[in-house]
Amino acid sequence: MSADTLARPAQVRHRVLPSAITGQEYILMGVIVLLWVVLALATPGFLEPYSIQSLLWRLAPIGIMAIGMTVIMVTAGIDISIAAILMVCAVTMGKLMTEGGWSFPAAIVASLVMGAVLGAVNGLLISYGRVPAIIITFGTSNLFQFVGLKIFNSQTVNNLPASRGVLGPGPDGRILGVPIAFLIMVVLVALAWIYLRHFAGGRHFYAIGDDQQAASLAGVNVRWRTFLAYVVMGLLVGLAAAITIAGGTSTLDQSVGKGQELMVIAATVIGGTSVMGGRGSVLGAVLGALLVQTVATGVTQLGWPSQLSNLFVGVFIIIAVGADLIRERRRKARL
Amino acid sequence: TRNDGGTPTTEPTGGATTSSGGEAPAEFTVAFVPKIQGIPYFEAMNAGGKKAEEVIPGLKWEYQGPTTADPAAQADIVRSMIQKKVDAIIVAPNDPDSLAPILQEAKDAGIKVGTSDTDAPNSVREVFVEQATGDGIGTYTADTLAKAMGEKGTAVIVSCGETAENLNSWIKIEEETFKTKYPEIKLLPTVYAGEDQNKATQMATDLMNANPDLSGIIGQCTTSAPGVAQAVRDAGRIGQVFTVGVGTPQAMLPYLEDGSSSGSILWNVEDLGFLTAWAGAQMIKGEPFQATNQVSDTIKDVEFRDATKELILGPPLVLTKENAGQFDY
Amino acid sequence: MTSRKDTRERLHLGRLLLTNRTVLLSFLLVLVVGTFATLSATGVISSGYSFDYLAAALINLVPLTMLALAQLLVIVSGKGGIDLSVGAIVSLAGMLFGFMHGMWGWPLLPAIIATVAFGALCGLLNGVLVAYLGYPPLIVTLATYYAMWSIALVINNQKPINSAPIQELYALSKAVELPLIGQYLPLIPMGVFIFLLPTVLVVWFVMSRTTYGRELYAIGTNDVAASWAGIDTQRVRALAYAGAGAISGLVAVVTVSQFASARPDQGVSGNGMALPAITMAVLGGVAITGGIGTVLGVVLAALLIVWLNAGILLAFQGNEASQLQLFALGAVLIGAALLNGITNRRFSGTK
Amino acid sequence: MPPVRVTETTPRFALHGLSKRYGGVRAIRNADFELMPGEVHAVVGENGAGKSTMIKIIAGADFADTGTLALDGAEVSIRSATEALDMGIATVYQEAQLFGQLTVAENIFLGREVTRSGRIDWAVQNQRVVDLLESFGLPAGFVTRKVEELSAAEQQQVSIAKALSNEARILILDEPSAILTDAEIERLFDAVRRLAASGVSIIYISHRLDELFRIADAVTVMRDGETLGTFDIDQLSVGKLADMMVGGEFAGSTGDRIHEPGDVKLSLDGVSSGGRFHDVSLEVRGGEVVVLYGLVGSGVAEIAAAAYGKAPVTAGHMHLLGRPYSPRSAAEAQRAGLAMLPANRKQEGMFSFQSIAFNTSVGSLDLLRRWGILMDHPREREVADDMIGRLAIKTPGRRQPIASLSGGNAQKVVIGRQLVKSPEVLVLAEPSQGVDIGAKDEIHKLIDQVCADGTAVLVATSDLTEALRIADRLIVIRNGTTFTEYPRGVRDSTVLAAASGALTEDEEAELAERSDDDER
Ligand SMILES: Nc1ncnc2c1ncn2[C@@H]1O[C@H](COP(=O)(O)OP(=O)(O)OP(=O)(O)O)[C@@H](O)[C@H]1O
Ligand SMILES: Nc1ncnc2c1ncn2[C@@H]1O[C@H](COP(=O)(O)OP(=O)(O)OP(=O)(O)O)[C@@H](O)[C@H]1O
Ligand SMILES: [Mg+2]
Ligand SMILES: [Mg+2]
Repeated sequence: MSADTLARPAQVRHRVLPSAITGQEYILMGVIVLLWVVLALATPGFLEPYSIQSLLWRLAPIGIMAIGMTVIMVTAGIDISIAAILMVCAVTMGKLMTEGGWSFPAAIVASLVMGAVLGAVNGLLISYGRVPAIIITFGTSNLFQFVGLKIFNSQTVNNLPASRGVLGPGPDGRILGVPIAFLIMVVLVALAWIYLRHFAGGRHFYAIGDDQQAASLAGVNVRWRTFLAYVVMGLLVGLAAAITIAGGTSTLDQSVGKGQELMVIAATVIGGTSVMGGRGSVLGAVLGALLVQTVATGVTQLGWPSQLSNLFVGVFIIIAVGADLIRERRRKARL
Repeated sequence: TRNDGGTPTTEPTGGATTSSGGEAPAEFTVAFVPKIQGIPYFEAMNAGGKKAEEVIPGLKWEYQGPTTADPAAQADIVRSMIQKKVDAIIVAPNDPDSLAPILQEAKDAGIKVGTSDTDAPNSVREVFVEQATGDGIGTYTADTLAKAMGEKGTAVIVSCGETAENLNSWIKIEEETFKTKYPEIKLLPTVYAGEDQNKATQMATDLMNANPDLSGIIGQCTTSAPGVAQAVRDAGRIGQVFTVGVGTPQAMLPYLEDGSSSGSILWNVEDLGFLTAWAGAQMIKGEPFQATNQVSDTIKDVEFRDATKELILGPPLVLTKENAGQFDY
Repeated sequence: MTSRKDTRERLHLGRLLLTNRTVLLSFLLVLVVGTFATLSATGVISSGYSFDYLAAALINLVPLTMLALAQLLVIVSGKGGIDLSVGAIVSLAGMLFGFMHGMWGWPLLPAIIATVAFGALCGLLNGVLVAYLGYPPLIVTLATYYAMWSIALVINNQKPINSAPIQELYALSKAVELPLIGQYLPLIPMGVFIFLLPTVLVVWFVMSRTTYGRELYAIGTNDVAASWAGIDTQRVRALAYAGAGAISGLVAVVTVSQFASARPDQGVSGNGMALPAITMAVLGGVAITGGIGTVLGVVLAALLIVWLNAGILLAFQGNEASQLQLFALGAVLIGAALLNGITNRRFSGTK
Repeated sequence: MPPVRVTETTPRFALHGLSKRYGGVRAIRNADFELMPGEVHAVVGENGAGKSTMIKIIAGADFADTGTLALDGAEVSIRSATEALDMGIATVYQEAQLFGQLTVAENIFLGREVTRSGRIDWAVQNQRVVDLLESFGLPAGFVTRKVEELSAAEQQQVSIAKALSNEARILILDEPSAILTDAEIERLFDAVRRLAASGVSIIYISHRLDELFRIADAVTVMRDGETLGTFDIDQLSVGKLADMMVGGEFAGSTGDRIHEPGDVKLSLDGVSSGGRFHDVSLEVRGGEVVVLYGLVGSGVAEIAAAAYGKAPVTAGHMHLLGRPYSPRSAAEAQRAGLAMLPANRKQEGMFSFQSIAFNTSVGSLDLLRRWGILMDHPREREVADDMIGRLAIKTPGRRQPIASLSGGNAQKVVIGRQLVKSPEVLVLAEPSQGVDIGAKDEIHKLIDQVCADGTAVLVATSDLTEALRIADRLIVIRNGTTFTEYPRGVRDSTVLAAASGALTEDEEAELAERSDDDER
């Protein structure tokens, strides 16, 4: 550290934190842009408005859940049960709207509450039971599925009201041509980004994932924060459930949400969040989600077998995390 | 919810001991194992089976399905049915070949074995209860779509499970029909969305975006039929892109009404359930199927093809916005 | 009045039950089988919960236990060891087996060996990424899960392979009578003898009777200390993943024969095979933090769940049975994990 | 002994009749301590004398069994670290408590961020950190650097800055200088002096006696959990201080041991390892115990690790049994005939929840291997039982988990692991760290035994008593290189003074003379 790197206080005032966008995120943006260019050239319709609109809409539920997953992973946790939570929230909404006559907005509130309650179950067991999150959420995943199936009661929920379209990909769900669901996601990402970066509580999540004991010594309420992370996850899943219902058919069946947990985890780790905790950003997670969705869309639009998209997801995970590992190693070597 | 029926023939329960016809036991159980529980299609079959319970003396109808469309989970259920010593097991296999061995075991245990909805042709099943002939379904979907499209343009089939025997046989007929009857319609390679509505919607959306000239989509199963219609509705291309599918009435009704679905084909699923139960009962009683069978007041003239041991419910039921509302599933 | 010694012994027994997973699982196993058998014998539930049924249900035990043992290897190796890709390896290796035996006409034995070897290779890929390149296991195996799942589906255009040689393989899964004493026992699925028992024995042998097993426990207990003790931690860890892959390859053969067809989605359909396998391992007392876990515990856990599930299917009718299986699995897993957490804190004599 | 200091004003902080037991260990027996406003008060004592325990009690991280605490003359009880902080007592522990992924500024303010309407006010917070860092001569750019990107010394300075940022009235520094360079120490001193001038009282723990004369106003000496007294710094010298610390307790030979050194078994020739140590040359012969003694951070541990292939050698040569030797892993070193006891028992030595037998055999699996793969269990049992007997390990049996043993017994197991193969060269790092006096004695006897069997023993230690007791030759390491060598029987204060640095030539000569006198 030579003397000329001594920054004057004035400069420090401007650059208050490490750069707002990480290397991982720049790489992801580059890859996504590249993919978009390739797809635009290779398929006639990729850049058509509706193609982009539906891509952005699809991004919304995964992106919203990836926010929560990022927070959880930053605290060195994980949540395998989100697919099951999504199912419970969705069927709750569906039943309330069709049988209870609730309006769509009221049902969304119910879904959020349901999500938060299930998240709280996870949070309680993990922070107070002191059992690894992966084990607890494996278990609750089964329990929540049971609850969801019970509510479904072996029937589908039919005739979901058309009012759900406001969060769907269709014309009802757009403002100035942009899907509302996507806008909600953008707002949430921005809020989460600001909170995690600029609020004490947000920074405490990172401190917990970094060194739980030291965080506790520094006066961070580790249990409460851990609990909170899972409750927030549940809330976000509740919202994702509303968007999923909005874009689905007028019939809801019990397969809703299947496989989403691994997709969300994939998006989150592609975005540069470490499963070991202490590191991660919601911006990266959303970019990861966008990458995954772009690949899925691209594969279908190119007319390739749709099952190939998972191969690309796998390869992207290895490359993204590998790039991160290499950067980490370089930095350590520099010391 | 305990099982107080299905006791073996040696210990007849209650007062219903007097045997009515031939050597049939006074009380007997027909077990049906669907591909998956909780979807309207199979739940409607269950409802039909329950109706048969009331009509056919001595019949006990048992319905048990896995929570995921997984052959292994189906095999477990069949195994427990064998153990419960039911008198007949009828399966709608997720994967025809996967269930052949366990069906053999059932037969070895002296249980009558059949398939319904989806066949397992290489198995020891004694009857396949078929909803309609594959011809009937495949030609209807192809013809209806072609008519809506004006007999030209590009079309695609959005199917479900890659290995589903019935869907694949219908697809074969559809491809055949387009090739011979509608040479001006170009058919894109079939895509598979699993038993997942949302995925069917997304794939249909992507295919529409990638192929601006796409004007026809077939939703091959009861989950993809509303899925593809929803995609057309969301894209705001009702009237430009036409869909037909194999869908259940309640699920299809909104789409038939707004025109995003040009037609849906099905059969009376409850009747199929009833017929399945009846077929099980016939097998247990040892009464052979006739060339045409009178099953109930409403299910008449059911054809039995001896060569293939197929029991065919009848011609498919074409759902329109007028009649779809009459069904409660 | 009970003497003081009695009380002490009872306390001791209770403590053993709570702290020793093997004892707890054995107790639960007896409880579950006893309950269902009694209910069945007294006619409360259908009379089928017999030895025959328990024996027939063992067919599920074969792939489940084998994959749980695969998890045992990687979880014991520590550093967040876990393998989400086992189901995908089963799918992919199963397709390969289908090609070799079902389409290219390879004889059975070479085909099985090649399938196992291929599984080991897939596992080794995981292992190298984890041990030598430092990837977190969860991430690596999530990635290879997606990749191999995808390849298995496209490799034969989503079609299963069920040619005659494959269909004949069902003979490998048939229930058989044991020689000599067999007439007094129920028929037991053959897979138990030709696949499961050998795997259990081999894994047990490797874990408890070889120096490699010792090294594996060592790296899982304390990676740093193991390297100070002169153990090649990277090699040992990579081999654990290769072993898990090899077992998955063998499971591919098991499932292909059991279902008489090589399905591209056999390891990933439904909830997939990986999550139940991990659940079984954890329930069997394998510590997710590494270094702890026994073959006996895993086998007992799998047996418990298989017979519990079988009982639930008999006791409950209709859709409820399958739903209750989910509940039972979740409740048992969380219960065992919480109990472990509490008892470890209460009874552990370590500082 | 110089006169104990007398003061009139009320002390900022005082403790009297303090005692603290950890099970059987009496960490503090009867300590008295008074801290005046605005003074820099050093606490010195050998390893294990009770210094850290005393400051932990002051900082609220641990609790006394008996004794009274008084702040500004009023009796207080301190029940938690937070309470201590509220009273204005800030502490920098021996082990840094930092978050690698967070920036320096965040680390310093974690848990008490400067916020404005909920949001962290980075401008204000960073400005305060910049000012703070400046007083340490750290670049302002550090504010936004992640802590994991800093060197260990820089992290240490951040820890100190964090403590200083608390606006404390009492600042406790537990061995802050151990890993700092001279220039960094200089800046630390500047900061300390400035604080003292502004009225903050500072407790300063250090093993580097020389530096105390430049920073401390008063010194309290501790020995075996007792405070010997508090002295004005002007009345002391390094020599006098060292004398008091060891307190006449002669730590010489363990008896009439006469080792006949054999051939050279291990030699290091101008060996360097990155920034860890440099130009180290030494040789160890069969049947002799060579001790490397140095303060924590002097490089002793790293030199031993390099001999075992656990630290890279960037220059120089090593020879083992006459052959060139450059191990790249522990396994290679073992094959060549060298075994090593790691310094950190918990992290590098113990397989906590595994049995004693496991812990004994795990270092020699190749020896216990039959037919290429089999584990020879009977032989393992034999080896374990043999070790339990030979090292007198107090345990119900070999199946006990090692974590259930006391520190001393656990240490014996880990040492036993290194003996299974009967290595040609045995390297022991901190062989008796954290074990009590009885166990220590047994370990030392064991070292003698091993040595008598013809093994070359190299001990790396920062425990002076131990060094003097077991060494045939004692090499002092200072600032990462070999400083001087003493024969057996050297006086303790001589070695201590040499290792803790900055002896004038006169002083060194004087000490050497005195040790000669003692020998006669
Ligand atoms: N938590 C503990 N449990 C048991 N014994 C302890 C504990 N903490 C300290 N001791 C013992 O108390 C005694 C005093 O230890 P302390 O850490 O205070 O010494 P110190 O003077 O700080 O030594 P050093 O110079 O090595 O830091 C030692 O014998 C030590 O082993
Ligand atoms: N953090 C702690 N707080 C309180 N007591 C402790 C703590 N750590 C250890 N002890 C207790 O202090 C006692 C001494 O532990 P230690 O490990 O020093 O063994 P020991 O008696 O010194 O044996 P050895 O002679 O083998 O070193 C034990 O009873 C232990 O339970
Ligand atoms: Mg100390
Ligand atoms: Mg001790």
